[in-house]
Amino acid sequence: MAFEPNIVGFLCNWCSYAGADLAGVSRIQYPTNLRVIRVMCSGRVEPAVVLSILAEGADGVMITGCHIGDCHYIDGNLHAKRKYELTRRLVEKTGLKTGRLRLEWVSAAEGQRFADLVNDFTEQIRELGPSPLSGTTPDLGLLLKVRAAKAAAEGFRLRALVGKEEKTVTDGNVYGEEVTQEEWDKVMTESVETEYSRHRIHIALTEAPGSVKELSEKLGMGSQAVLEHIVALRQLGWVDVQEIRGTSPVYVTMEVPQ
Amino acid sequence: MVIRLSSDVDQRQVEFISLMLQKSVGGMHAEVCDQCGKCSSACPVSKEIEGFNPRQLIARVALGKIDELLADEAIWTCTTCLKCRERCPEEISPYDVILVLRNLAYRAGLNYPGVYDDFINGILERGFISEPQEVRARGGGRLSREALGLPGVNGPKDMAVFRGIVEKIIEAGKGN
Amino acid sequence: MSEEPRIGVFVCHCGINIGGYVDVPKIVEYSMTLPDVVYAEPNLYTCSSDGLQKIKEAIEKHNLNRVVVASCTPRTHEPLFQGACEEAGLNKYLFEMANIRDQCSWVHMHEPEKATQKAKDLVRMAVAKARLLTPGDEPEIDIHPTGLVIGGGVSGMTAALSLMNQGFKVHLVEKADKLGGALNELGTLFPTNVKAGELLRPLIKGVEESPDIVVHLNSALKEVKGFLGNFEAEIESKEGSERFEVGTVIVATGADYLDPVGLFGYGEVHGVVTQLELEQKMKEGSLGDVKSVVMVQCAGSRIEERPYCSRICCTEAMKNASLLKEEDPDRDIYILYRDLQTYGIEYTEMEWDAKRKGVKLVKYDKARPPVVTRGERGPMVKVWASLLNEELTIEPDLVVLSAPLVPNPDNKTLSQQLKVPLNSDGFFMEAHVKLRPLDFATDGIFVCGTAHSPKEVAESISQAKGAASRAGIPMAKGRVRAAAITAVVDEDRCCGCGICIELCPYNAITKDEMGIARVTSVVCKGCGVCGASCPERAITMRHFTNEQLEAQGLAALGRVVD
Amino acid sequence: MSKPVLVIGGGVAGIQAALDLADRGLKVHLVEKSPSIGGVMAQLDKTFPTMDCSICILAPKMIECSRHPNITIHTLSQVTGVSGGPGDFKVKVIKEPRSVDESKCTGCGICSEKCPAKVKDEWQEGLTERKAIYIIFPQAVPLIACIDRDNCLYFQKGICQICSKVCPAGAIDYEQKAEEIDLDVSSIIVATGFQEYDPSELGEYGYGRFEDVITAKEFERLVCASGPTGGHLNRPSDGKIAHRVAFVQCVGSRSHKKGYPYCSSVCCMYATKEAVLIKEHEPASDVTIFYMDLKVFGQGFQEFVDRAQSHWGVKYVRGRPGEIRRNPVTKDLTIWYENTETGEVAEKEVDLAVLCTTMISRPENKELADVLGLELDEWGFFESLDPLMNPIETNRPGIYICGCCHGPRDIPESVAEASGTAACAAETARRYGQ
Repeated sequence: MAFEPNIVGFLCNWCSYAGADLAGVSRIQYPTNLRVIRVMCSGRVEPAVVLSILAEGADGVMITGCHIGDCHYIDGNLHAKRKYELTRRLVEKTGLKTGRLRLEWVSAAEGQRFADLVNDFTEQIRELGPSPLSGTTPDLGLLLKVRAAKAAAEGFRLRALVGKEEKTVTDGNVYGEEVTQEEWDKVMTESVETEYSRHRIHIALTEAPGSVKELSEKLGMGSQAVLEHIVALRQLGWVDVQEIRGTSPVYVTMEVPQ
Repeated sequence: MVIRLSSDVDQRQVEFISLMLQKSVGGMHAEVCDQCGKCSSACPVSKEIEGFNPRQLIARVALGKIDELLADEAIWTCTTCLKCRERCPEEISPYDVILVLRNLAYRAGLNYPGVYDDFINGILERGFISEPQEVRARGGGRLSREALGLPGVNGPKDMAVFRGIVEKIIEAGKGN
Repeated sequence: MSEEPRIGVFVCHCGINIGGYVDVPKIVEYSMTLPDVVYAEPNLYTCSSDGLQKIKEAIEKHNLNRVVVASCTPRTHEPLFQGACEEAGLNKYLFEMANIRDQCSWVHMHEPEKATQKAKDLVRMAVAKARLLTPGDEPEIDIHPTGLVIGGGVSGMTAALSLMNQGFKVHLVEKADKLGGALNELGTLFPTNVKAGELLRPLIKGVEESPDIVVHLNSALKEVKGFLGNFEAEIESKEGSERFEVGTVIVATGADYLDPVGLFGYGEVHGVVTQLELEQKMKEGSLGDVKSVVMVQCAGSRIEERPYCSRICCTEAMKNASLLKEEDPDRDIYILYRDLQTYGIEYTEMEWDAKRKGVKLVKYDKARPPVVTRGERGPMVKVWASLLNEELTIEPDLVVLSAPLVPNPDNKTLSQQLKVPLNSDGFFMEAHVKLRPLDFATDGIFVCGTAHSPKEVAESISQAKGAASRAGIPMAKGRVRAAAITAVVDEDRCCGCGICIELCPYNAITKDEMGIARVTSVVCKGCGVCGASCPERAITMRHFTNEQLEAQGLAALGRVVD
Repeated sequence: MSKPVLVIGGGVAGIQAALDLADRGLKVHLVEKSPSIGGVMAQLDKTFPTMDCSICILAPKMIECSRHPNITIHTLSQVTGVSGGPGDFKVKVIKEPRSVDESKCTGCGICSEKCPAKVKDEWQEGLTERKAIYIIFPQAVPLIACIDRDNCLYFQKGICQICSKVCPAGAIDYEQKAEEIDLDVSSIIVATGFQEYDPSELGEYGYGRFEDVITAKEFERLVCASGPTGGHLNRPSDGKIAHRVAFVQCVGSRSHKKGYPYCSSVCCMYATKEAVLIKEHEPASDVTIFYMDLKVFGQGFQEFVDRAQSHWGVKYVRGRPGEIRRNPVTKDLTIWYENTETGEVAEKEVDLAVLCTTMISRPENKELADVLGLELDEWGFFESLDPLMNPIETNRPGIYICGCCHGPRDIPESVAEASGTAACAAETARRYGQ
């Protein structure tokens, strides 16, 4: 049987959902692969939710909002863009193809455009093939990576950074200094790397306690980097030393109270 | 091709004529023309001959460019089919304006196409512009007036009297 | 939620719109297999009064506490079905829709099997969400029966008088030292050529004499807090600041004329003035011996920098040209235009009137605009008359530029204070271009007159009355119900970082004395941007929770989580 | 408790006025001549310049009217008598028989399906047929069938009665009589709208002789997904898809000789919208708008035209075509025009020509004006008390006007004015209340 992608779409209520309705009213035909979730604003779609759906095996996730300038909530779509960018960065980290993600603007009048997008995106996903996380035998290694990405997206640091991004890049930082998008992107790149790696380690340790060397091999991460993250994770109280095996300490995750 | 002004035209006469024209054309509301182009797009001449455009002609009248128009050969190009008057969404008639312009150009002693002399000569010689001709029937044949049961065409009874009258008309037209 | 969900699913045939392409009985059968679904039925038209009756009966008979309708789009039909739920005593937020028409039967007409499969998925998603729904409550807000009108021009005064006549108190704030606004500068007004002062006088008198209208001259808005029904405004003047409570706000701050420096010789060539300056000269009788005038339309509008048309200038030019001709029929008057914007019955008539009086119209092309330079005895205008295909040179006594209306420079501050948007031109942007021309997206704030876009006096007056009607509605009711789809903060998790406050487009979040974020739910519009950004995930979006979205997403992938 | 307000006309202006008043707690009687509220806006496909689907944004308001506890909708009704003054008008309304019991009909449509009598569908601008018992359009409010007695076999010949036999609700009532309703209201809002100019008298454009010369309103139905062709641009003569389309502006407007001298205010923009719709259907289409002055005076209009030109490639030619001719074999049309900006006189062959006809007043305004004691202007539109200072008031205190019944205007202006009249009515209700 031909591959029929499972695609989940988050559509903002005011423009994109209306655009999809228009495609309907206009009887514009498009592939049946999209399943729509209505949200009030595209800016409401959290990277963590998208990653969670990807982890469950969605072949593609599409987010659509009002065109820039048309947002019913003034600038929710700008935030959607920032959030989408974080999701994309995290997906890139995991090795899952970023082509499985898409952010687009569709107005209430663009029924045809909506249909074209569904067509195009479905085609794109068809070419990428089924998600390695779909079906009855998902790629477990990749799954752990996506879970780490999801955990990173749920964490304080990345969320706070994305929350501040729009204002900082347009109005400058709290000292009134200008911060360019490039400077900001650098900070984001570093932070995504750090957070993702830490959650990778944290998840690995939840699976089984291990030493720096074991972790380094298991995760394909430099041992120096692993050690630095372990130090940070210990400070956060997320991991601790379980025992000393030979000369190397073996780390274990700590349960953190909610 | 612009008809040249005759050498001895008095500029003041042209100005006087311009005023006359503005007054006479004023009744036709040239100034309220919307310049929509419906006249020119319906005009069979505009389509074929570049430089003839009833809309622009009205625009020039509205801007008071009469002397320029009097000297323009374009005013002699109109076939007087009246479509412009018919189509105009207002009460403007480029056709009537053109007739006035032609008359004034003649009064001003400006040149006019030679064909008008042929017309006049025809009238002076025969009493009409040209001999009656046979008409083409839908089936392809030609029909004469007789065949159609129409009476024959006769010239003026007394050619000399007729000529005298016509010459008087021509003189009056010159405005002297 | 202590009660176990008992879900009823209603699948609509929509005549043949759904039933013709999707196997409705199969969907009904399938629905019954989904967790917590205790009842399912097909309807020919679920939205008919018969269909609604069936929902109500089923709620009662099967003791349903959740309802899912699989039919068309919630954008048009959700309120209808929610109404039926409410009539049967079920909270309307315990209702969910699956759009199997617009997103399924209509767009997959040639693939009935796949369409049926997708419809099943959509119903499964809706049920997954329905299981997690919680009742919502719509708080009632008391509305303070006082209006705030910002701007004391013709629009602001008209709005204030109407509010007063509707029985409300009004605060009218004007930044200048007198009422009247832009009309104070104008001479006569089209289409009736009434003197601006004659129009203003009764308005000013009415406003000043009304005991219910408090006029604040030389004043500016300093701050507005609160929300529909309960705004607290602070205004500032030389005498100090003053605070008062109002229920609604009308923005009527008007617009300015562009100062066309550098355009068409203005400020460089003697004898080049604006239409406004011409009006003043005519008003003062100081025009002098002007025998010829060239008016240039679109002097600063309909260009890349300022793309919009200023709407009033063509008719204004026609009016002034006619008046100049009436004064002295021998005057030569040219109007150089791009497209005449005289429209409707009265304004087209003004164009005819000017033309009949002998005003000459010359169309120019945007690409070859007129050039105004210093001539031998005054300004010299060279214009490519595109309809004649030739260049005209005119040496008038006076060149009059029809400069456009531009946004009031205060708009930016005001838009930030009120948290209402401006469009790309800098004018205030209404909630919906077609059907909500006087409302802002923010409840309780309205706009009228040239603050919104260039418009003539007559239209500003009708708009001002319209804005007064819109503002009067909640005040007449006294109490209104707010939406239930709002953000809610988990106080234990909030760390007080303030990101949500920065992101909220409606000023709906504030910090309390403990530094914890508080959502003023009646102001919240439920976009959810705050919740999606909260670093501590302390904000839940009611009716669109992460759990609900994830459950829908999982259901879309065929996973049903018990 | 204040007396109710009467709103005459159930188009977008009447609907807005009614909702504004009802929302503030006043009772409203909304009187509509046709079987459904909605007016012309319900017939439009999209609205400029945002391209919002017209019925999609209007239908929720129509539904709101029908569900509003303060609004009573009287369809098929006309005002025939008014006496009294502000605060206390006595109004007579005649309600024509629908021949269907409103309380029983569910709008299922089975009657129309089975009815054998076919009639030109006015709502679809005559581009298709309806039955003698019919629901005027799918989103009609109220969604109730109606018998067109002039075309019903039972009423004309005493035979048939099929509808009565098939109606599952037993709602058919052939015996229904016209009903006279007396209303006691504090003020009256007139929002009776406009109608489209019939361009048949402009022989040079061939409307009425050439099937593919259509009016803009007919085009709205042709391009609408809920129209007779399902939104496909099948031209009426032979069903061929129209790829080359010309729009002719100022048909019946800006003319003292034939038609009306005023500019109809909205045609340039609706033509632009319709042109863009064609391009949205098929970007390779060749679409030309022949105009005189591009009226771009509203918010976002210039930008919309710019976009139509630069993004969609809609062509604008300044010039009012002189004639439209037809090739009898191919049915293709030839537009004779002058590009007045170049002086070039040329011909253009198209598949479809759309005449952008002017808005004109409704002929029944005359009678209504007599009933209401209002003045009409030269063109049959209701006259304002003062076009500058009192644009929505009339010569009779307590009676207000909004929307296109007092001249051409676009939707937002009609809606804003409707709210304005609601304010006037609310003021009147208060002044004379209690």
